[in-house]
Amino acid sequence: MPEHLIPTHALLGGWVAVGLTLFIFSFLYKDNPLFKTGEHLYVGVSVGYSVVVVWYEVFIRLVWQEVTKGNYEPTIPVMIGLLIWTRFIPRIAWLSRLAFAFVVGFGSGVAIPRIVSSYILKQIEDTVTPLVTMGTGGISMSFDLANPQSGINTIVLLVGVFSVLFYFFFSVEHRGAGYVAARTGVYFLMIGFGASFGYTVMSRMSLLIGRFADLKTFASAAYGYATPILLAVTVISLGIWEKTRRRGDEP
Amino acid sequence: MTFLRRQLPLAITLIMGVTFALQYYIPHPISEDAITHLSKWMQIISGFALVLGLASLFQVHATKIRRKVPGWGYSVILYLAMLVTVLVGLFWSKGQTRVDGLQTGFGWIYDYTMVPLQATMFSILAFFIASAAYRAFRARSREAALLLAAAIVVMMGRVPLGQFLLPWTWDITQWLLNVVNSAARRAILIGVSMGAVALSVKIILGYERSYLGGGKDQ
Amino acid sequence: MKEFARRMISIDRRIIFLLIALATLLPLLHPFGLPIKVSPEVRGVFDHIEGLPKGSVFFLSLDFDPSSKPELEPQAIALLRHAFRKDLRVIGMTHWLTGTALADSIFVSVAKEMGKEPGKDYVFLGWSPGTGSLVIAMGQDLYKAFPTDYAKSATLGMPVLQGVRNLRDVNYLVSLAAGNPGIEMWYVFGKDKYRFEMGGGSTGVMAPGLYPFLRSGQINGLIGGLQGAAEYETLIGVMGKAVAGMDAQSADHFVIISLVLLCNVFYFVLRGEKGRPANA
Amino acid sequence: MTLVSILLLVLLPGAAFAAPFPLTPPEDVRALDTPNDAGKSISVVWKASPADSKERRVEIWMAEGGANQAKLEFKKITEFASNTRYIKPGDFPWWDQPAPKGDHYGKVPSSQAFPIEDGKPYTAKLVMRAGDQEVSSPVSEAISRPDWFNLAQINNLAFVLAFTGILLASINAARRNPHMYLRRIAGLDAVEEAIGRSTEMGRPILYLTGAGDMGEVPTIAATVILGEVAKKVAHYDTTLKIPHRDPIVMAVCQEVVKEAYAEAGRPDAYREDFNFFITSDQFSYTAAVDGIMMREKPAANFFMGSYFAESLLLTETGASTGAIQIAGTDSDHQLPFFVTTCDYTLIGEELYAASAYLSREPVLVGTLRGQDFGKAIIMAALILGTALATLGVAIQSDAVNYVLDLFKDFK
Repeated sequence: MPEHLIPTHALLGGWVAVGLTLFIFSFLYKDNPLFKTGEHLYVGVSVGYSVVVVWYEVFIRLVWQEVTKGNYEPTIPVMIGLLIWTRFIPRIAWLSRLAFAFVVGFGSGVAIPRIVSSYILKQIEDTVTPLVTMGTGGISMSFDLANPQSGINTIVLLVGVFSVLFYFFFSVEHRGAGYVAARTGVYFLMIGFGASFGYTVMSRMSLLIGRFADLKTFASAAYGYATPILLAVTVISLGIWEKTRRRGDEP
Repeated sequence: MTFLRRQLPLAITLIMGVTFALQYYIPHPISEDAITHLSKWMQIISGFALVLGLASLFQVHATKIRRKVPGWGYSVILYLAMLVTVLVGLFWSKGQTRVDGLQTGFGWIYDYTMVPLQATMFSILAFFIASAAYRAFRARSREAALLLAAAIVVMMGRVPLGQFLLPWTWDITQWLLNVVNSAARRAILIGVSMGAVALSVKIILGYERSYLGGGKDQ
Repeated sequence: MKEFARRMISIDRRIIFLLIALATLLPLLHPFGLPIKVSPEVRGVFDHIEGLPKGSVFFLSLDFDPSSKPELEPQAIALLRHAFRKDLRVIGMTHWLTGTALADSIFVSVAKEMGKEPGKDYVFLGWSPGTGSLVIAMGQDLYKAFPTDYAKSATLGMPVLQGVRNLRDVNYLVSLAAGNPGIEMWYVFGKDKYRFEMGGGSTGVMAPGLYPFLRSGQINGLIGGLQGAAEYETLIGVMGKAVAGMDAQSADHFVIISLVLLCNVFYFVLRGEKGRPANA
Repeated sequence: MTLVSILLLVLLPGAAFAAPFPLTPPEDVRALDTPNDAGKSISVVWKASPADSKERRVEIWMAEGGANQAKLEFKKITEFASNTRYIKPGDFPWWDQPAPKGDHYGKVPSSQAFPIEDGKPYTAKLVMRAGDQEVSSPVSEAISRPDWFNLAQINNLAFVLAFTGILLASINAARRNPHMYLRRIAGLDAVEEAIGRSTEMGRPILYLTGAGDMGEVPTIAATVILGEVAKKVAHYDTTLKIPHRDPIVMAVCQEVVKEAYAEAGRPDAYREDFNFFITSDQFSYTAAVDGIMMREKPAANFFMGSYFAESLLLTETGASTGAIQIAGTDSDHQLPFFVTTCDYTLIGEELYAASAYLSREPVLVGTLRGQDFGKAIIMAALILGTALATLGVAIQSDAVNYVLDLFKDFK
């Protein structure tokens, strides 16, 4: 592939990206200065990025542009926002409490009915469904496990929700029937966690695949073999660091 | 003074909380207007709150550099990275990562440092999962055994090779996710939500005050 | 036997690191291309978009940042390709500050590929703070919440937003989420009140927790992780990064499953001994 | 879901034999102010008919002005198949429904083509059309008004108020009697065993308080449990190691441990260096703690509080050193890893319950109790509701909705 296809800034970018990726991967060997550098660079850049975005999106877009248009409403939240910042000045730091009270009060109030609606009532509503259906042949119950809405699955769901709720019920001893219910709850929980476990493994592997796919791209001739060259450099650096460190440790 | 410091914040929380909890049940335009304005305000206020978080990070590393604690050099790196990003972002690229389809300096920093760093940070967990799979994921109890069995079925059922070798894992995975997992998750959701409602109620009524933090006389 | 088990269980973990690296790398270099089966969850989202008439308003919220790029970027690309192919009007945004530029570049690159113009066929609003409050603000008045888009053009009067006053005028909304703020937040503060139809896509980590919402119809479809993205790519017939990664994913899962099984075999062999299998 | 299909089944024979029915206008047409809205909208309800079918279409026509006005200019607003827009169970609660379930309901919001203002009368009529034939219904008038309360959501409000009442009552009860009954958390017995084993082996105990700061519930729970652990450790001569990543949490933990030693009567055995600060960086902290585990081989590792991706790295190393590991967290994304790598795990709310059980702090105990009441109500609703819903299908009765609607989410 002709090299001139990749502009200089992208070429440089590719090398930087590969280098930083390998810095982070070096943690697999052990915690080391290359990794720490990468980690701190990451925090620094993301804080810097956030500052710039907040500046433009909040202070310019939502406040300054509105005020210059003659809409002075944003000055009220700006005042409250400034109160939050009094936290930096110990003598009047208590003023920030007024702002927090405002924000937290609003947040809590807004949350209550919405949580009840979406996370409690709606969930009960969907769990409480008839186990049987009325068809032409009279009442029947579906035992089709493949259909999540079938009668048998409705029972499984009901038993599951009930027993897990019971497991987290602290006012009675788990004895007798309670023991059975709580154990059932634990088994449901464990299968649920198992599914999460499988999915989390899947997720992490996907991330690795994504990184390797990028490294593969940058390993091409068009990028000047960035990946293999920088890999060698990283390994050698780690070797040197290990040597100097040992020497430093011994005396 | 104590009124201003102690009772007034609690009163504000109470009024705001009750008002905006009730707002939900009131469809009248006046109530709609109130939430429209307030939500817009909150948008701006959260911008200020974000700065608070960033600033505290700033402080932590400033202290490290000042006291020259071991590893303070990394804090310097952090500062430099931040400074360069802010300067490039504010003064050179004017907050734009792209102008007329062309990458700006700010965009370059984002694409070639932040993206690979952040993406790689969590991809190393893949390696640790592998090593933990070999050394730590043991069926040490009946519960753990059940968990691992479910996990293995899901791991098989969710990838093409598993579906190809053992097609039944697909069906079982679907059932586990849609029925058993849904049940467990739903119960957890209901439980956690009750906790969240209880916390909100306690905040509004002044039983819970840790969010006020800061300053003395707590 | 026990001696062997003891020695096996205490091998250097870097050997396992190497194993997983190879299992990822080799299929990427030499894919074997297994067929991908589509689940009803993913089909839910696809079918809904497929059924939308031309010019419908499709809202795509990319609620993630670069740390979940490998999983959610392919989902976003596949959804956008589908929406643009169906000539929907697309509105994009993100609730994740550090994901803003990434979300923008996804929109720009897919739009370019499909010959779509900003302002006319789609708009990327960018990021704004507030999460739940922001959704309420958009539900009441989109133009107050986002006076300008990410490229700093005024949103009011944009051809793509014609007839759109607030979230009530959105026909379908999909949130691709790596955590909170994401799908649940969009439901609680958005769909619950403003009544648009909604679907979701998420990282694998999040996906199992979203099934209660899928069951109750609070979301009408769910794209889970890279596998979900691969299924969507299969549905629209344009293979991308997700399908390309599935072979490596298969290999990785098999390595992990084998490791877990081995680990437990050794554990049971050693369990009879006094104390626990110690010392790595 | 199923009720809908039953409804359709009942109505389907009608649809199948639609042709023989003569074309009649929709019956009992009634215009009304759309319930529970912000105004600027009128709704129309009418009776379902066995003649409703896909081929017969209903059109809503609206006009400005009252029904008795001399000249009304009707405009066609919308049209749809006559066998759609039924009121289904779940659309409206029984205490606030514009028409019985099974009837038709159509909403006409204000639009550019037909703006609706509050306080002015509007008149509606329905036209039934089949092919080129059409018949019109009598007209009906309504005035749109914004509403001050959404009656459909009164069950939501009732739930909030009842739960608040229960919560406050429980907290007050707990203030009077902080030792009210809570079941013993099984995981706490494991704590005892772990400490005993450490003493036997003469190795230290490692205790982590998680990634959160002092404002987070799981971190607070972690410090409460630390107090209990420290009290037990103080009785033996075992070393505690508590590495920190947040200076404020460290300061709190120092106090907690000191107090626990004093309470156990061993203030002399307390050492300031039980608690020590490492770093706030996630992975560097993890690497350092892993180092401690490898070098000092603690006999027991405790992981309490909130955790992120580092959980796996910590517990894996701990498992490989053969330590007893006990975890307690509400970070649900990490729970699967804790369960498989630790000997005992306090799952989610169990962590809060453990801290309430140990501290006997009235607000904690009362909250736990209040939530238990709430859960009991929900569990009862689940069982009774399913039984009733099933019964409703079996005896073909809508009467069960009087109870079922109480636990539905209406808009």
